[in-house]
Amino acid sequence: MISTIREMPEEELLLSGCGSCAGCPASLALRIVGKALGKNAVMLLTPSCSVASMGMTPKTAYNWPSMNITFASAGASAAGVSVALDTIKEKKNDTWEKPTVFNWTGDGGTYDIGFQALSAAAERNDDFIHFCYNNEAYVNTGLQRSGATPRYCYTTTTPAGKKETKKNMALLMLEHNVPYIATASVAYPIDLYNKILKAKSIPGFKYIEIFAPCNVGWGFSADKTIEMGRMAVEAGACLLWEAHNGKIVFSKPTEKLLKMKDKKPSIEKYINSQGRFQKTMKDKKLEILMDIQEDIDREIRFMKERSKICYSVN
Amino acid sequence: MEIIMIEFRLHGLGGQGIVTFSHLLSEAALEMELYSQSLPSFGVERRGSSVSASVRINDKPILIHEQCSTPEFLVIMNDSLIQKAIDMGLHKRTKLIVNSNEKRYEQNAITINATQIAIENNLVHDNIPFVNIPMFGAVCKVIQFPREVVEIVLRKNWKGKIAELDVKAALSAYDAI
Amino acid sequence: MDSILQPISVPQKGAAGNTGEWRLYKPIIKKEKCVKCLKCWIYCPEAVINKETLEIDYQYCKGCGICANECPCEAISMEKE
Amino acid sequence: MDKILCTGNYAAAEAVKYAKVDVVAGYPITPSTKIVEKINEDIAHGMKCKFISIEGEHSAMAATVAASAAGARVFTATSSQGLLYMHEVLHMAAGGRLPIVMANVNRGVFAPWTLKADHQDALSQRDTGWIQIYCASNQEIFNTILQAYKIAEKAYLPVMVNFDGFLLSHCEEPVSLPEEEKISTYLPDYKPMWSLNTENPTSFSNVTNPKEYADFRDKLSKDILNVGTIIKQAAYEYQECTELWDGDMIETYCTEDAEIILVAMGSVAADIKYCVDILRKEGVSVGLIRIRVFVPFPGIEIMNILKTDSKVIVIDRDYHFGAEDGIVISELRSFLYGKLNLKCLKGMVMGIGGKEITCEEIKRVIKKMEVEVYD
Repeated sequence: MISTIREMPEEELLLSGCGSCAGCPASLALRIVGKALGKNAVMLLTPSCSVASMGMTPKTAYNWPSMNITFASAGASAAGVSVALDTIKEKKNDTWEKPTVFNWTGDGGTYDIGFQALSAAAERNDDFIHFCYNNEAYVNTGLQRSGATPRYCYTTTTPAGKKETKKNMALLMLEHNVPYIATASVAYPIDLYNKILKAKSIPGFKYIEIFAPCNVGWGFSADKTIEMGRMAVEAGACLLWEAHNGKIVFSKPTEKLLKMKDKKPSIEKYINSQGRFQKTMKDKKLEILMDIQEDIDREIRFMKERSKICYSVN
Repeated sequence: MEIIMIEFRLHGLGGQGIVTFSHLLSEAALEMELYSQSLPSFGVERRGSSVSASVRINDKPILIHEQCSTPEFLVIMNDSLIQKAIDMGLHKRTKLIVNSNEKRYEQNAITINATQIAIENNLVHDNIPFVNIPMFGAVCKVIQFPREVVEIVLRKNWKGKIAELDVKAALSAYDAI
Repeated sequence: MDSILQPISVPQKGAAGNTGEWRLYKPIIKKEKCVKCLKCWIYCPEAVINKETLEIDYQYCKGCGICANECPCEAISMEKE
Repeated sequence: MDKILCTGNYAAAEAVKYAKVDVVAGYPITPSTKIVEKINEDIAHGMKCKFISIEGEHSAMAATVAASAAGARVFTATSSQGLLYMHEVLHMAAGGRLPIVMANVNRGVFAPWTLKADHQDALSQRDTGWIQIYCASNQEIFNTILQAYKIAEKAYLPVMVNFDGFLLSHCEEPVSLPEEEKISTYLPDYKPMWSLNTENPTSFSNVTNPKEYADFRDKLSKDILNVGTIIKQAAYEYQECTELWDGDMIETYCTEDAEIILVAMGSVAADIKYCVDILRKEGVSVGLIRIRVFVPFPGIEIMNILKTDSKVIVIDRDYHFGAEDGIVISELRSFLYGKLNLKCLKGMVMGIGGKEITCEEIKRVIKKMEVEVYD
């Protein structure tokens, strides 16, 4: 575990000059993943911005053995690689260290089309880390709604604002009784790094969701990516926690928020600095803000209660 | 032994072990250094409904894969199925081998009380007698396979106490024909 | 078997070309104001800031401006290309 | 050599054991289920192989593809809807040039439901880039799966070994099993030329420019077209090792002097051989071509057997919707166009959803054709 930025290794596994947009939170998150996992890892990618921006054949910006797979199959494919590496390990000598297998997917490949295979892999407790970089929409295809899109959010398929609330995917994965689940944010790189280190050290199925504010999809300027991530955590729109063997522990920034009694920060500033809400709020701004606040408060209340229940994973 | 293809069609109720029976009969033929084929007819039926299977024995490789429509032998595990079995096709020379507690006269049927033999030999599980084992012994006798073959095949498929019960039941049916 | 059998790619810098060309504003680090907190280094999505020297690789810097926005001591300014 | 009495499914699983497969991902579907059941039984009895209890066929193929890319020898089995559900990943396996072997137990497709055999499932995967081989006996299933690994790992192409549901999958026939050492010599451990390897990191199947994409696909298409020699080679080597023969693109029976030639695929071809014997005794001059390899299509091999005055009847166990008859005849017709002008080439769709193809029916088809030709 580290406590300062300086302790992170210098080596880059995401090589400069990839094809992502300026200020991309996915590239940023992947850089931290690279630092935490090191070279001995195998990467699987479902269709997402990270595929579109990894470079065209015969060049790639990712310095791992990596494999592009079909959209619905992250859980199954990672299981395939992981099990195959197990058989290779059995044939090789004991000093050969099995590489960490990890999925790099967006919210589509996790929340929606990828859910079935992912759920099955979690139930089988297959040995890999599933990363979901969550930018709360299908931005790769030009901003359509996903299961991670929050209520009232504009997307091209919800031009009047999404009517449904997002699902709590990390909690759904936790309920598969798996060894490790974490939520993180690109705005808190040390926290993210430590969570990846922990996941790497635990055998079995690990799920890490990384909150990734997308300046293109959300409508804010590229330099505000980190600021937006920080605001989301401070307002409670993104809760940071981890659960090792089923016990939910809130991470520092979120813990701080949960301990506040009266003067909790409102989501107003966070919502108002994003184009994706401005388009749909118009004259009903106050009511909508109250609804969004209620969605967040309900989630906080629920997670607080849920964190009191602890079971142990065998 | 000079053989041209012999065909069997087996009829029984689901759970009476028709598939196992067809396997045993084919294996007995293999033991006699003949070619054989066991072809169960599957549907979406569940336990208790009527099922059938075909068995072919030949001294040449068997190419055909359809169910036997006019077999030499119609083996019927339960006398309530006789009419249904006949309706599914036979020719004038078709012989019936029927499990029944009374003599049956359809098509010069050979009758054997396999249920009783199974019960006498403790071949009962969950109140269902395993009639397929004595029926196997009986059919082997009818087609003149030696006694030893019956025993060898059963011991190949089961071990220990069950094998003993099987052999005893099958051979007593063999001798009863 | 020849090389076009399997669709394999090799890792290299500039997989999407010289992405520095995308830039409209250029980050300039004023070393005298810098406290070496390394926030610019870790928050760079493109890995173009050197951890030790804090030199910026302008060949690939896309000019997003996160480094300037996150710098706690206003040591980085975004200047028009 | 041991001779056992076993079902087609058992023979397939037994071949997997002989091939020392590393990873199997499988999902149950009638009539292929017994294959993965037996593999699991073998694992319980100490076979060195990892089984992934996957949650669906799309995932089964995805896991198989990924395990293959990681350097393992892999296998899966399916049928009908399962194969259809895999469709997307089948393309990926072929495009990625991964040497996967799959048993597909042919079964008709939904709707309405049927459990029984026809070839609609596999033939609707014709253009996925998989080699397709159709077996006519349980011995052939065993032999072909072992040969399939040889072919796949030499050509870097996935191979689908097809056999008819129930007619072979659940039918017990005698199968000769060669000594395991002989198979080990025939099929040594899989050493991929490329894999997901941390010592030499590369990435697989990134986005391509049109030129590169077209080159990859062109190479794939040409390699499939020319895989015939590898298929034949694999069979000869297998015969040398085991003294068992199943090979070649087609099998012929009594074709030398035949006026009427039946063309068929799968287990029904064996039944037709039996019919040919009967018909010959009745004075009908008939022969059989069994298509063993459907992809790549053995057009040249078939053409070499035919003469301009041959009367050819193609029996299809599938529909080519929108055309008058089946897929196999469409393929043959388009191959022969401009090369051989047959006096008579007729198609017949039979045996759909396990409907039995009897000798009587074949006779009727021949009669009907003769009437049509001479009228």
